[in-house]
Amino acid sequence: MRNVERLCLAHFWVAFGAFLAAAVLGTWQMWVRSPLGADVGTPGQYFMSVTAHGVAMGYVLTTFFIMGFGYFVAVTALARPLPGKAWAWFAFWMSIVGVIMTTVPIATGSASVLFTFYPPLTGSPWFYIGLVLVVVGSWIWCVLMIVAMAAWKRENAGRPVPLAMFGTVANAIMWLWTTVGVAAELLFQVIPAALGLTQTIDVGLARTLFSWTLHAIVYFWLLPAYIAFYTMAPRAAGGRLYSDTMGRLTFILFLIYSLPVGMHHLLMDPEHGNGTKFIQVLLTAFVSAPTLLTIFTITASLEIAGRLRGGRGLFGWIAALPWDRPMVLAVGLSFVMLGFGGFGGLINMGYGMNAMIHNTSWVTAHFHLIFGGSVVIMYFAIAYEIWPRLTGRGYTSLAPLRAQLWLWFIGMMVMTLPWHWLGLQGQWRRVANFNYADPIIAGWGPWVIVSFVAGLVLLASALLFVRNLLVLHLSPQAAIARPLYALAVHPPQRVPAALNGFALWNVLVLIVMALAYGYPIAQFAIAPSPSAIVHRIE
Amino acid sequence: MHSDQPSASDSPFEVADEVDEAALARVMRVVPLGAGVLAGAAVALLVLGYLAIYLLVFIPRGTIG
Amino acid sequence: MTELHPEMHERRILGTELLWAFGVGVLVAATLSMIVFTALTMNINPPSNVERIDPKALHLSGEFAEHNLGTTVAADGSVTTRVVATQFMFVPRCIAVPQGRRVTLRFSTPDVIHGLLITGTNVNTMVVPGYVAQVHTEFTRSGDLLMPCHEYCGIGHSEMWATVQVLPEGEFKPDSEGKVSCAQR
Amino acid sequence: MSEPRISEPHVLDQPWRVWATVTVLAIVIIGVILGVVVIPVVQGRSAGIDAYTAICRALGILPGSPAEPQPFDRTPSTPVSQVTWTPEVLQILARADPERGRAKVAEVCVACHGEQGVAVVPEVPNLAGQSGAAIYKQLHDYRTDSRTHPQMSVIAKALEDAQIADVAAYYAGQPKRNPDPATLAESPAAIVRLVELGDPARNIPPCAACHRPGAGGPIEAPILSEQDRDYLIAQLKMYASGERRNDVYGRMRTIAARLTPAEIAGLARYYRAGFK
Repeated sequence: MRNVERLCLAHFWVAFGAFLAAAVLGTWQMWVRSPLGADVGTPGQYFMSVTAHGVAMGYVLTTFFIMGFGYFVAVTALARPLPGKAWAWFAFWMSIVGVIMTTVPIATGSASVLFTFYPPLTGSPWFYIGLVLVVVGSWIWCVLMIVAMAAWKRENAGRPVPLAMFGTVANAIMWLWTTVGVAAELLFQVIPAALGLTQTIDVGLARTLFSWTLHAIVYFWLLPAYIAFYTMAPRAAGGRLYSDTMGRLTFILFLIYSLPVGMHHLLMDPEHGNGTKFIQVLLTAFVSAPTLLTIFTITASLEIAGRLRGGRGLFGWIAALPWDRPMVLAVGLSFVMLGFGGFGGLINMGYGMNAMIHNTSWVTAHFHLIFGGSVVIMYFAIAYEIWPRLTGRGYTSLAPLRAQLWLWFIGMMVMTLPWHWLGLQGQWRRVANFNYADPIIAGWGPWVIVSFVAGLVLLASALLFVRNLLVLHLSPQAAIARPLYALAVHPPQRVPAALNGFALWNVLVLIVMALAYGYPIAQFAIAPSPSAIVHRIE
Repeated sequence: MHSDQPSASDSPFEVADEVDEAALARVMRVVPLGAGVLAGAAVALLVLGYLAIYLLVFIPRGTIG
Repeated sequence: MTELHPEMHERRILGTELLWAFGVGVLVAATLSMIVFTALTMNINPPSNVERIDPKALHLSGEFAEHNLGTTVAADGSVTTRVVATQFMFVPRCIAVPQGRRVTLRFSTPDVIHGLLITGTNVNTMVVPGYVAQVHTEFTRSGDLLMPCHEYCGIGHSEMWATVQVLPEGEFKPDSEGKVSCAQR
Repeated sequence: MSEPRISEPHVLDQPWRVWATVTVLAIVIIGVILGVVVIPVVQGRSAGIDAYTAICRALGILPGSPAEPQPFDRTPSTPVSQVTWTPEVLQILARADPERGRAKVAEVCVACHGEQGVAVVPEVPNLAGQSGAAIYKQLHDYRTDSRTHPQMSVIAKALEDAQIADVAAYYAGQPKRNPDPATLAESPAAIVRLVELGDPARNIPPCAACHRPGAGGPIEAPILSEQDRDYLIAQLKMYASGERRNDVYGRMRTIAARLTPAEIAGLARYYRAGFK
């Protein structure tokens, strides 16, 4: 453990620094679009902020946190030093250069294309090249994770890989698979257009390639939360993991089913027929399988802990759980938000029903609840859990940690519930200033103010989070209280090769991707969409 | 928080936990029932909500094709 | 009670997981069957019309020429509304549609990606340069509705919206050329 | 705990490999059968569309929904402008030579537009530093009578595409004069708001959304800074009345019709000064 603390802390502080900046921007946006800030800021500033908020939360916070957490897991779960540490630092600095190259054009307003690009709108080439550097940096991390697991398996032939590492490598492999889409779009379509080498762009193909990445990237963000559910929550609650096999199966199901479903982001697009859209809806239904298995397995694990602490009756174990421990509190709050966010997703994937809420605040509420809520609150819990191990210091009191988690939960719920209601009424997305004089929009004003107030609560929570981590750096030295990773009810002795490696699953992913994306992409080779003129934003 | 000696590593193989096997066996006789009922009720509620919104909000707004 | 044989114990755990998976599978199947049922009986699909058109020459096309936009009632009584989504307005700015009758809405764009929804209805589609987006629906409630552009299309995105007047059967009267335009209110 | 007997992994692996592949393929095949065959064919039958057409429409090979007859339209094309920004046109603009343009300008344009692009008389627009694409479009519209002017129509008809591009490149290269700082301060807040925020209530986008270079708006949108005030007022009034109609899809006609005369005058004074 001794040689990666600085590496992990460097990644986490970049992640949480970007998170704090983006939280401030998010709150500013809520103010500007509410009746209170009707004349504040110009549309240019607003869309610059939306781009920065999306890039920081979606690309910087996530990628750096996942890389830092991966290095931590590779060292602690495998109990061996990290192979290729020099490469890890090289990947870190390359990603930092990438972030800077992305941030400068955003700040000068020459990349206000939002984090989803929207060709034929084209930003500064530095913006896209910066993102490519961050992705390449994360690819190096993926290779290091795979190499670490392979080395461990050589040294421990036949023994099951620790579940935490198995999940981390599943995440790395999924990330390698999914970045193929955005890399192809950037390298072959968007960057040549941004550099002026091409004057036109095939928008249908660009959107389809981006959709290849657009869904599995949210599972790339989500998997660390699931690793914490399976390998940290049971131990923190004082119980055992109900089933280790289900953990492995969940990560495998995520690998297979999160990749071929990206086109459900294009249900309302004119470049695909509804036959391929129905296949995507059916596959998306199976993406809910790993999540549904997880909520049962983890609730069962918590039930074990609750009953061991004296919980009686059908639900007595809930009250008996140690809710004073941040990890346990975070898992509870995360599951509540996962319920509401999952419900939003169920409606989104409703084939024809997607037309009811596509590109409305319902969708914004969905991904703020699932990513911003249940995943990011687990990022907090993971940070609180491993910070003592990284710094060798202990918390003097857990109260501020719990307060921060509660504030985040309350802020997220109060912000997003009105959005569901406004989304059903047709409130559309990415609006710099609403025309509150319009009778239909006037009714939304009070709810937007409610969401803005919740935004302030979230900002307070974000500030408190960074404060809690900083204070820990200055607290007194303390021995680590208890081991981190959970034991299963039946620790696995031997596990089929299929549940200990990814060879089989990579083949299956190749087959499923060919079946799901083969025809939709081939269609652009057979009959390309008429190209559109590039609209440069400088 | 109950503390034991700082472990060289946190790998699950090396460090047992303070869960007593007999107590675990007793608990395991009833365990997934509470979780099953709670999670099952939650998922059933979600699906009922989905069907309700499908029939009461989506369909009345007019067919779409 | 002594420790049961671990093998039987682990199989029981996986048994409960399988039971859970089956139960949840039934619920997920219920959601999918509602989708398939309404697709088969009420022709409900996401709007899908893969019809290519060159955005660079859209204003030269006949169908999407300036004077041909808006709502037209054809000889066979079918109602078709053509709208162009361009930076930063819908042309025409106000469209009139009948209540309770089948309507085909056709959208296209000469420049960047737009998108639209009509508040309170299921009309929703992306408008991608290179394609004609087509939505078939019927409007169940009359009144003035809002049709904003819901996809980022540039600095003027927030000001891009149109009005939809859903006219009851009596008020929806095409002129001599079959055109119906918004009542001035 | 006795050393666990490690059985060969591949023995346990066979069922996994079979079962996993079977379930994954089964799910995709069910999706294909339902989505591409059953639903389209059943929907097609209710709309009198044969099975083959319905399946092709579900796969996006034929246009239209499997459940609806496809409307057709034979309206003749009557465009308000013949300019289409195809790669070939952009290539002509890219390869335009300002030097050849200088010769043609000296021969034809200097009398009214001035050698540096500063108009000699107020009714004539300044062209110094104007966007090449904007000049190209207007000259092309004069040539195709999409826009008419006693002198310009005649002059434009004598120019080839390449010459139009050269002239455009020449004037685009001319340096813009610095705006008079005093005039900057005069613009009232309402006018600056129209330029920066637009007016959502009247559906008016910010002027800067198209007329600030690099805002990502339409390519042919001209740069308005340092235009003569009366010229701008005249053009906005012509758009409002519909007398000038070479703006594709009536974008400027729609906006100009909704501006009050005071706003038209205020905007003209703002752009006379050159925007920040």
